[in-house]
Amino acid sequence: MSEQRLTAVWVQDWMERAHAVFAAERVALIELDRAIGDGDHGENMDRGMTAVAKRLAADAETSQETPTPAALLKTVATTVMANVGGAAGPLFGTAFLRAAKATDSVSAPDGELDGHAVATALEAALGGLQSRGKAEVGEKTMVDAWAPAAQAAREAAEAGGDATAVLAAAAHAAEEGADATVPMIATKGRASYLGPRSAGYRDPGAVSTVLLLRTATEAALE
Amino acid sequence: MSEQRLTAVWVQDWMERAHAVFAAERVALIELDRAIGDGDHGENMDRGMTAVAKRLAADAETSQETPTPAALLKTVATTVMANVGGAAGPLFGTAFLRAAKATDSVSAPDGELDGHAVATALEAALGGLQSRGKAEVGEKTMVDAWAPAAQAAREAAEAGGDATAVLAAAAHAAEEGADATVPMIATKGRASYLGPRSAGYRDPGAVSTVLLLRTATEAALE
Amino acid sequence: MKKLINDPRRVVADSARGFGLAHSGLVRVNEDPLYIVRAAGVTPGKVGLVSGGGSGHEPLHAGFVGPGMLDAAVPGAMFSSPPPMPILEATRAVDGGAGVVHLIKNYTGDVLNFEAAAELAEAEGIDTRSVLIADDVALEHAAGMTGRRGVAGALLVEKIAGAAAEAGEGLDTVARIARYVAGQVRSMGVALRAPTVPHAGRPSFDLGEDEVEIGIGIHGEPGRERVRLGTAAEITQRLIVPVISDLNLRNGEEALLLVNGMGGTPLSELYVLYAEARDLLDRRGIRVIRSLVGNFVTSLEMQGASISVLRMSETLTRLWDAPVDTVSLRSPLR
Amino acid sequence: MKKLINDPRRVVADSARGFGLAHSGLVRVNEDPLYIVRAAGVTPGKVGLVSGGGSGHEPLHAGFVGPGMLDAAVPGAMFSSPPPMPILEATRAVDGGAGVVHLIKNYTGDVLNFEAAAELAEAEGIDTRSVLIADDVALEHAAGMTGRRGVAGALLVEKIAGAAAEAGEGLDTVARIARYVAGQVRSMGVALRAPTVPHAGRPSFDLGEDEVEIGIGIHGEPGRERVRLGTAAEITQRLIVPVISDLNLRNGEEALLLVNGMGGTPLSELYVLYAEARDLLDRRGIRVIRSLVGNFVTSLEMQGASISVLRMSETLTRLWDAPVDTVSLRSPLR
Ligand SMILES: Nc1ncnc2c1ncn2[C@@H]1O[C@H](COP(=O)(O)OP(=O)(O)O)[C@@H](O)[C@H]1O
Ligand SMILES: Nc1ncnc2c1ncn2[C@@H]1O[C@H](COP(=O)(O)OP(=O)(O)O)[C@@H](O)[C@H]1O
Ligand SMILES: [Mg+2]
Ligand SMILES: [Mg+2]
Ligand SMILES: [Mg+2]
Ligand SMILES: [Mg+2]
Repeated sequence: MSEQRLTAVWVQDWMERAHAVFAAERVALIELDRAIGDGDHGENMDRGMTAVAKRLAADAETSQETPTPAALLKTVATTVMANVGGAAGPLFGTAFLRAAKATDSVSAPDGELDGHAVATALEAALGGLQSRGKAEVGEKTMVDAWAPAAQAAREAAEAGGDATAVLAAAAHAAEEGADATVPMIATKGRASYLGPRSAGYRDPGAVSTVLLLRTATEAALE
Repeated sequence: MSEQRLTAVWVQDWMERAHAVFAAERVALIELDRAIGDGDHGENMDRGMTAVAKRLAADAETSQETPTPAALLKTVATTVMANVGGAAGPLFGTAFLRAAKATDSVSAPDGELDGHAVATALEAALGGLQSRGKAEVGEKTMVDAWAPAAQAAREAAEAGGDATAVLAAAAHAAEEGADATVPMIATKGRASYLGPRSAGYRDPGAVSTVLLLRTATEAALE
Repeated sequence: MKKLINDPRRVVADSARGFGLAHSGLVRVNEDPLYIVRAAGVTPGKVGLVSGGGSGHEPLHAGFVGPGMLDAAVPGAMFSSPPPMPILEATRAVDGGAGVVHLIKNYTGDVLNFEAAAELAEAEGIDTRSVLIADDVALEHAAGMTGRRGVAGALLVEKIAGAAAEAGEGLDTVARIARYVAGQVRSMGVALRAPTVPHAGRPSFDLGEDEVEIGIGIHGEPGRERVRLGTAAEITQRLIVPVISDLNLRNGEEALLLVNGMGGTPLSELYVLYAEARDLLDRRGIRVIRSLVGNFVTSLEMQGASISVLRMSETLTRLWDAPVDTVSLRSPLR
Repeated sequence: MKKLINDPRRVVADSARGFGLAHSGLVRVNEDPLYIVRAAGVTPGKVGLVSGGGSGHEPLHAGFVGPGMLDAAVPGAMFSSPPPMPILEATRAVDGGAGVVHLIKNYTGDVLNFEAAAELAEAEGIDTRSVLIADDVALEHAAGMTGRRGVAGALLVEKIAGAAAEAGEGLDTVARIARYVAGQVRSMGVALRAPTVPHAGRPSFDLGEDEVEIGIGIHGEPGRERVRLGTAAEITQRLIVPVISDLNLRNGEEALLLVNGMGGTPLSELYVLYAEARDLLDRRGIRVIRSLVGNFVTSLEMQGASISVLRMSETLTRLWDAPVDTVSLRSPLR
């Protein structure tokens, strides 16, 4: 049993890393979206994560007390919602919002997160984006990364993994889930317009999910 | 002193040849005009000469008596004027019209043309297109082919050349005149917009003049 | 990439500023968050009409803000739905107490962002209704799928719903009319050359020198099939036959015919298509009683066009003929 | 070449037919020889206004036929002036006994063909006046040269002369006003990508991936210089500074600003240019009191734009604001 707990510093570190990664992967994500969508996904995510990083940095400057992870995740949620646009904006925004709400109720009294809390947060995120987007597994969307990620996170937590281990399991499962979207024929989102021609490409939103979970893990490893 | 006289058959033969030549040179003339104009000269001339050939053929079918060369040239003039469009339409149209009028007064009683009559016709054509277009020699227009052609025609006639010889001299001079347009900087017509950049290309209207005079010569040789 | 812009990320903002300056008698541009409303302000007691979506489809929607049509337009980033906040603020700005109708082209992003905005508006006590526009027959309907896209038909819904709102109809009636129009219009498009989204920097898709994409979307999303470029008559046939068969339009019925340019097609070609479409409808006994030809719902500089047919009725004709005064559509329409 | 056409040689005819079918309430198309007149027919006692020229610049001129603007438009082949006969027939068709003004863009072909038509019309007893439009400052004036081209300024001359004719002014007055407007407007354009003339089958000129042609004509004729594509602000500066200095427009004067698309430029980019132009004029104290932004005088699908400035006066403003009802320009203009 690990004692590791994730704090607000983890959220800040996570978002800085995510900001850097989405800037670096901007063009690659645009290319993925260009293949089966409208080519803006990298631009949307880059714009959104830039706004998030800026907002968190500004908040850190001005605020006196240390925030809870949940409070920061809520700020991330509204900033993503307000700046990403497209389909990804409300989907990731809702995911962050539900994660924030969930951690608020399951985290330790100081607001810090253990493995179980992380798993709960990821499950809530998945629930949120499914309630918005109405997609099931197998429709070639970000759900195909989030769903296995949430499940792997729960399993890791049940097995006694600490927060980092839980995130690592989630990121790994998301990666497999994103790869699994390649042969799928999309039935939700813009890629669905392609019908059978959507097969053969990874879903951009699923890849972004991987990037988010991977940076979350890296931040937790620090 | 030659006895050769040009008849209505010559005009018909000339126009059939011109029709064929402008169809064949359509793209080349478009390319010339594309370089220093708007790329339609070949299209304009081809459209016009097709209309002329059609009109002369139709007239030949229906009319009972043999027309004079002057009458045919007048039909050519109005058909060119009505179908070529652009700058070349009214210019060549006026040239043919004045040539028709001039031959009417200088040709033999039966309307047939000797060398002198041909030279007079070419001078009249030049006068016509200069009165319309206001261009002088050296402005990189069809005048740079017509002017030496008319002069060479007159010299050949004075030297006793027959109609074919006069036309051949005119065509040859026109060719040299067209070549001489290459280094010129245009000051009239669309090419003038290019200023110094118009140098280095043959003027399309001058090249069309060569084609007209060359086919006239070939028809006379028959 | 060759564009008359200052910075790929500033195009939408710069352009909106120019739009506001050029048409200050008709519209007011709120720069942050970005939305466009009528210069005359809110009309008390009138149902407000808001539309929006990704930019790059100009004049849609900002060009259709004004008396007789929209009250507000909310432009997102290029080809990206705007987030909920500007939609919410535009909704607030045009609520004259009679509620607000959201006209939404059926794209996941637009649907989700408008949905979120509507929830927030309702929470503030603004009555809202949402109308989905999904007129693109390139895609088949199927339960559980994202479904058909909203394309050029949006313009017709905006005009006719706008006339109903202007005439003082209530919230539910305006929404019902808008839904009715959305249900009576079908469209299909073709692309000859892809647009280039400023932030992407290169064409959205690649087409061979003699290939066209039939059933193209307005973001360069692919459609039904790639075929060899044929004559205007052949292309028209491929576009309009699915439209009228999906609409089940029959001999003797009346229709509005819209030939819409995608931005990079000469107007002369749109009229060539119009003539072909008209011939085809004539042959089938469908009476075209109203027409519109031009670049209205575009896809940046995409070369291509779409054909839309709206089944007309007496009511729709009356509403279509009602006065409209916007930057890009002005009565009399004929 | 990728075009929505049936046959390169039939584009103009097919397109005109579609135009007539789509707008039968407003115009009538005479197919042979080809010209377009108002559906309402000739107005007795009113001065007739005829314009025309090569096709490929749509909506110019046919889109501007209607009350308050032109009486007839005469489209030639693509980029080629029409011959005298259709001009003559259009002139006959619109002569209401008060004479006819020919509005001619200054191209050798147009000048010569309209000149021939006017001679024939005069011979028939129709009083005619010719007005040359030569607003393109890309070229320098010089005695004995063909001189400046007529470009987007044509639209402004047509609108204002149209208002004067509609108001019942006599032949000489309408011609004088048209000449006055032609003398107070200057324009300059830029091309980013060449158009393809249907019968030529390939682009009219070649530009490098980062080159633009400053001072482009509307037939793809070259202009002043080729430079690297800069920002919209830089391009605007290059276009508008020669325009206002040639016009000698000073601090405190009033102007109309027209940003005209060449056919293949997204509307959003035109508004970006508009914003830049407006800033520049503002800084110089020139008051833009009227504006127009859109694709009005195009060059097929050429990517590019032009900026025109018209020095305004009370009379011109009044005539500009007068009602107009054409397919492509409809009041209120704002
Ligand atoms: N209904 C949906 N449920 C879950 N995810 C979806 C849904 N629709 C689209 N997505 C995700 O959104 C991604 C595209 O986002 P983005 O390109 O930013 O927005 P847009 O499609 O509006 O351009 C897709 O790759 C997919 O993962
Ligand atoms: N003022 C003029 N006088 C004589 N010839 C002229 C004049 N202006 C133009 N041309 C001739 O017209 C030719 C171009 O004809 P064309 O391409 O058919 O018409 P446009 O220039 O209207 O497109 C030029 O090559 C030139 O020879
Ligand atoms: Mg996308
Ligand atoms: Mg030419
Ligand atoms: Mg998008
Ligand atoms: Mg020409």
